[in-house]
Amino acid sequence: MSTLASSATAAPIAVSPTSSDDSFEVASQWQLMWWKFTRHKIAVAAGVVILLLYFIAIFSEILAPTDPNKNAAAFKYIPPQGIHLFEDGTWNFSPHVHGFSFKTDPRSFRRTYVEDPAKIVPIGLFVAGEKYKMWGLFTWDVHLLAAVNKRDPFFLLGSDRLGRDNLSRIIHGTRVSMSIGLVGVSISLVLGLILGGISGYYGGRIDSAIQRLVEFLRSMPTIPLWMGLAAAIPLEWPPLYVYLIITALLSLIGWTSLAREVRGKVMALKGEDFVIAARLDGVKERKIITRQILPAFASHIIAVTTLAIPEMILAETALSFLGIGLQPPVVSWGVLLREAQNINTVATAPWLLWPGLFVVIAVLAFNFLGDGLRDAADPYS
Amino acid sequence: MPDVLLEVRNLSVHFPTRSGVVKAVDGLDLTLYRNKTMCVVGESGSGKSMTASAILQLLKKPGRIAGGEILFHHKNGRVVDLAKLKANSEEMRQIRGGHIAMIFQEPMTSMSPVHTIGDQVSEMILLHEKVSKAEAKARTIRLFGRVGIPDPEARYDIYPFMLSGGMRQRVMIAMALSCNPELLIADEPTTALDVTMQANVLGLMQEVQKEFGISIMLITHDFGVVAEVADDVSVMYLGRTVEQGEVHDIFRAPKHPYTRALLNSIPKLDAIPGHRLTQIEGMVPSPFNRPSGCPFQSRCPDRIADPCARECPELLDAGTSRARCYQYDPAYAALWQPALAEVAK
Amino acid sequence: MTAQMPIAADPATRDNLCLDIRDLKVHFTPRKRFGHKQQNTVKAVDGVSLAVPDGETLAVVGESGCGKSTLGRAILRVNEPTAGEINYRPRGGDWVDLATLGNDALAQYRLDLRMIFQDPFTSLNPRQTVLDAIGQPLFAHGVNRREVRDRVADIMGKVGLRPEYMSRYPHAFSGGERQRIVIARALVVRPHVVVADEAVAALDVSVRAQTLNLLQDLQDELKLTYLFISHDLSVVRHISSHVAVMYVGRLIEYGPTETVFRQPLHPYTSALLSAIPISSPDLRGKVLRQPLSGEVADPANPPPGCHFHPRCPFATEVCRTQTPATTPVPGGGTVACHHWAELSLKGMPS
Amino acid sequence: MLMFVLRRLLSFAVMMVLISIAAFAIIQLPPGDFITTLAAGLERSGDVDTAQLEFLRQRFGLDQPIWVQYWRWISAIVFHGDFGYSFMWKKPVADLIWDQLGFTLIISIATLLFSWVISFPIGVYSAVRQYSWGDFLFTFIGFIGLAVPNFLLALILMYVGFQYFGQSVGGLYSPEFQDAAWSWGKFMDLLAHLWIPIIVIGASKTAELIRIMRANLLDELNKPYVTTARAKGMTEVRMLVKYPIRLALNPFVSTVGWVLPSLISGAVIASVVLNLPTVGPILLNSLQSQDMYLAGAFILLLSLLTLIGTLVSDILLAWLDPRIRLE
Repeated sequence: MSTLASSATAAPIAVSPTSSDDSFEVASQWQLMWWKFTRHKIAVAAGVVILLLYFIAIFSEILAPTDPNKNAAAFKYIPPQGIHLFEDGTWNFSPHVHGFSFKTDPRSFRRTYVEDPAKIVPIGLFVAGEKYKMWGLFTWDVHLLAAVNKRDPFFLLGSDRLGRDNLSRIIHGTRVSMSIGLVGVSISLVLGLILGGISGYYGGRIDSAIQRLVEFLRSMPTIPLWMGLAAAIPLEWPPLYVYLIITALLSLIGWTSLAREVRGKVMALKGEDFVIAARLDGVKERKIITRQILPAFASHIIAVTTLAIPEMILAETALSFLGIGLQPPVVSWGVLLREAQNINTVATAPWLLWPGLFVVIAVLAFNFLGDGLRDAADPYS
Repeated sequence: MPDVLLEVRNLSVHFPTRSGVVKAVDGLDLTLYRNKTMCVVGESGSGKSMTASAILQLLKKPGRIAGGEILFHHKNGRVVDLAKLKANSEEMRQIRGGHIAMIFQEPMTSMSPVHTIGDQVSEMILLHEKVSKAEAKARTIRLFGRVGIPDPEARYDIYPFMLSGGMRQRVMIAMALSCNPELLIADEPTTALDVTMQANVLGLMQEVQKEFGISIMLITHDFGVVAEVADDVSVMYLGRTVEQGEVHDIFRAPKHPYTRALLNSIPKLDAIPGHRLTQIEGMVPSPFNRPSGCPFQSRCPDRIADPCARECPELLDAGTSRARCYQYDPAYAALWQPALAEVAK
Repeated sequence: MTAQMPIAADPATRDNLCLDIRDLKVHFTPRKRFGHKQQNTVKAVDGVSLAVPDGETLAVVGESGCGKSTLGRAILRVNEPTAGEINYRPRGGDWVDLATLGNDALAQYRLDLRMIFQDPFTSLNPRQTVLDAIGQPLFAHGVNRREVRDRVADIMGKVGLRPEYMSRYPHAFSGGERQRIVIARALVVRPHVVVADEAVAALDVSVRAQTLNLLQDLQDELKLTYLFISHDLSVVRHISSHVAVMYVGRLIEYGPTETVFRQPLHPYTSALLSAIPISSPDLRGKVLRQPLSGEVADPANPPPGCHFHPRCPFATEVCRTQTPATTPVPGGGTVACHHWAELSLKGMPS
Repeated sequence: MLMFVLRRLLSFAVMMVLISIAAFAIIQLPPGDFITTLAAGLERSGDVDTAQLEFLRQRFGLDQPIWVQYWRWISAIVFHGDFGYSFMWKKPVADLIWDQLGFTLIISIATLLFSWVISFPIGVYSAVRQYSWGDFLFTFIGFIGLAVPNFLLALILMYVGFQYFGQSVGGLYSPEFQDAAWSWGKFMDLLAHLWIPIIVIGASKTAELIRIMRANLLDELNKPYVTTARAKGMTEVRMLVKYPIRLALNPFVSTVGWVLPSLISGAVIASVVLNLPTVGPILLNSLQSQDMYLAGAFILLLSLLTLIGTLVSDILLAWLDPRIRLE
């Protein structure tokens, strides 16, 4: 009972209000957190990377050089081309890539492509190329960077077994993979907030029931469970349905960790003196939840949510890679990596592993960002 | 002439932080004598606990001793400067536990929750003395009995969480005494205890001091504890000793304005109930925002701008005790004469 | 079980009271968990009857686990009472039993009975400005923002905070200043009764005196009644007019502070008083200590009869089997001890 | 302690029942019953055995309500070890699963031990030498380990092995031992192949465990009992080993409860890429061809393994921590 003032109250940051530095005194919690977050350089950089990825996801039609599903039987397994800015041997600005000619190995009869400097494929910015329906709303044909002639081969990151452009596919895959993380986490968040909140706020029997459910779900080996559930999705369902169902499946299990966090925080907060004070002040229960309890752990939940997104992305990638997640023609990073399942394919076309790099970058960025947010969430430490 | 055991001279402990260096201890002087109890009193932020950790080089990172001497006088007359020793050197480890033992505020967290209390105490004996395990155990059980743990043999094998706070602090005392140290540093040993337990633990400490012939350095914020057990008192404010002297003198005639104000601000049982307490104005300044000159000047009722804003003097002879205040500097004392005369009337 | 007599049943003496608590019980029954043994009910407050004189300070003292905080919280209905009455008389109003009121009926009395918490760091929401914190009860009761500002500025001046700081956040203040904010929040609605739960325990010595003075000044100015819960007996002696001593959920002695401190009637009170550290080294050896052996009983599993009997030097057979009744004593107090009349106990050490 | 174990066993049993229901539900999820699917398949191939179909319908009570079907399924498993029939393999499921499960178990446990053995000292080092170069290096590697999906790691390893060392890294045996009887040579060959799946499956968990161990130990290092131990005059190493590391071990051990499930999950995916004879490929196959009794048996048994892992970790934790043991 007698916690006397020896060390506990010696908060080094509590500056006496006689100090002249007024910005600190009147800074709200969010401002303090923002200041603390910006000190975390890696997290800020990761935040920029994530914004960039979502930018790609939003404008993938424009950013992709061509239609991700455009087959070109003549250009199977084309290796990545390098961009040349000037006309060969001169300083005339004329951005282009080189075309290809075939070469057949006389012994194995395998066809290989050889870059042919004689064939010039002119490229340009904001070129009219393949038509697409922007956000499914209106038809357009402008591409940020594309071959001037849309029939020319232009494969910055190579092509796959059907001659589709790897880069365009990755860019479109970014939309699906990044959004699945976001949508999935949103569903988890709603479930986690509601169930965790109820569990922590009311306690008692409801709490034990929800806790048992959480324990149960957590003790299941997730991949076999997902596999079982995903495999039950009828093959003939439209891709959008499958996308939604897969997202729902991922969040069905993903919410448990969020619910635990929410429950812990709510439990601790509802007994906090300042919450009791609010109740005694006559503040309505609904306002106590929305004004006192929710804001007190919102920052923490944002951090935890950020850390949950990469897990969703990894899970989707894994399922799609196994062929029981998203199905073509939908492209996600996982669907793309499926093309690289066979070691022989990887050996001939290692550029098919490029989507993997995007997965790694996205997951890393979310983890760094989440860590930074978590540190910033408690501005007093 | 009493026998000096430990002398701290001009000790500084610094904590580098993002917002600047916090001088937790800033030019501290302290003298401890054999077989005496020295109480170090101060409020939060006074650096009293930091001083205790610094003596045994147990400062938490990034804290470090930035200057000064900590002279420990061995029985054979050899003097070691503990501030110069490496934190994990053989010699420092001999001192820890062997010559200077320490107990802490929170006896629950100060012990490992997964080791038995017997193990944690007898370990200390085994570390410092060449005895068999059985012997160490027997000694531990004897010590448990001495510090008033009922049924010590059975308690040897239990875990700290099975004991009450008062019992845990007894275990800590037994541990501290186990290698017959010359000095026991007790950092707020009774703060976490109820008043009846506090009385028991303080009583026990006084008993064992006589019995084992040790010195005690007791760190506290509570003048009641000081009145109970101290021989000497050292009052700290913002990392400095502002007054040091014999306990009766300090209570009868505090010399430093801070000591005086602090003693007056405590509700006393022999005072008239409900009387207005003499209060110290203002708050303890934050360590980032300490006043230049005398650290107490921002709250001092006797402040006279001219000398007080200058760099603080050393501990000066103030008659019955020594105080760090310009009032006792012969060069400035005259400035306070009219005010003192007023008080005398 | 021996019924505990309500202590202030006499209507004549009830006139100067504002709270009349009768046989209040707050029991916590741990929920039975499947596969676990049913744990004992913790009788945190077990049949306490207490009279709080209007406009004065009643201190509740005891060691940790004695139920003093729970008692304070039960009066404010933070902890729900299991049984008993909490009779309250508002200024110029009639007696009402707070224990039985529904939430809506209770709401109006929530402005009359307020609370000051122990830890100024946890009792303020770090996300609220000082204005929102102090003004919270006013906002909750629909006072418009302009008036709230005025009243907050007014009360901030009263507790010694500069009203200019009302748009700052708590992190900009030191512990002592935060406690002033907490006090201002309790007083901004001009309450009648304030429950102060260890209100100065977390404060530094030099700040404690300021806060105690402030509480006394405000009491005089605003005619407040304090229920002052504390473990610090010197502070209690300083501030209170009446004192109630609790031990393991029960009230064991009650009376005017001076009487209880000088002439305690319960052996526990006497032991508690003898444990107070002396105020001057000159008193060393002049004070007779009565060290208590053993530990405070576990409220989930208290000993039968008088809960204090295992530690009491005067315990007899009757103490081990029968709960002592609360008996009125000369001087307006009560005591719950079988042998109080035969004992001659020592008071405070000075 | 005994009460604790009994209580854990009880909740284990309850969990198992729930999981069996979940597994059964998954079997039931695909539209139509599997006999219809089977009949359709058989019709296409032309050898419809109506009598056999009818027998199966009877055997699994497909004309009965759902709970009866569940009861028949689970009681056959519990009382007779009969997991049903695989239509793809045309064999009883029980004849198909044990080898794969055995390998899954071996690989998962080997990976768990590997992860522990690697992450424990690294975690300790990172915490004790916080903010040192080594700490930064391990933290960085840890982040990479977290971010690379294990199948991608498998692909990269295979690619590197294929491209630069000219050898296949899949499988568990060299071709000459593939069908050989068990011998010392085969065992050594197994060990030689085992490390790749172990790295692939264990990389991300090792990274995670390093972070957990580091955080745990940093927590413990800040506790007052560490200061007490130093004040006793213990050497730093001895103090670290006896107190904070010992205490940080508790939460570390309890991680087995969720590390094991995710290792088993990871093994399923990695095995598909690395072509290992574990549950992975055959489970995937059975799911894709809706060979539901086989799939159900695997899901049930994998969950059982997981639960046993959790149970063991809880009991281990209770044994390590007197506060739980003596409750």
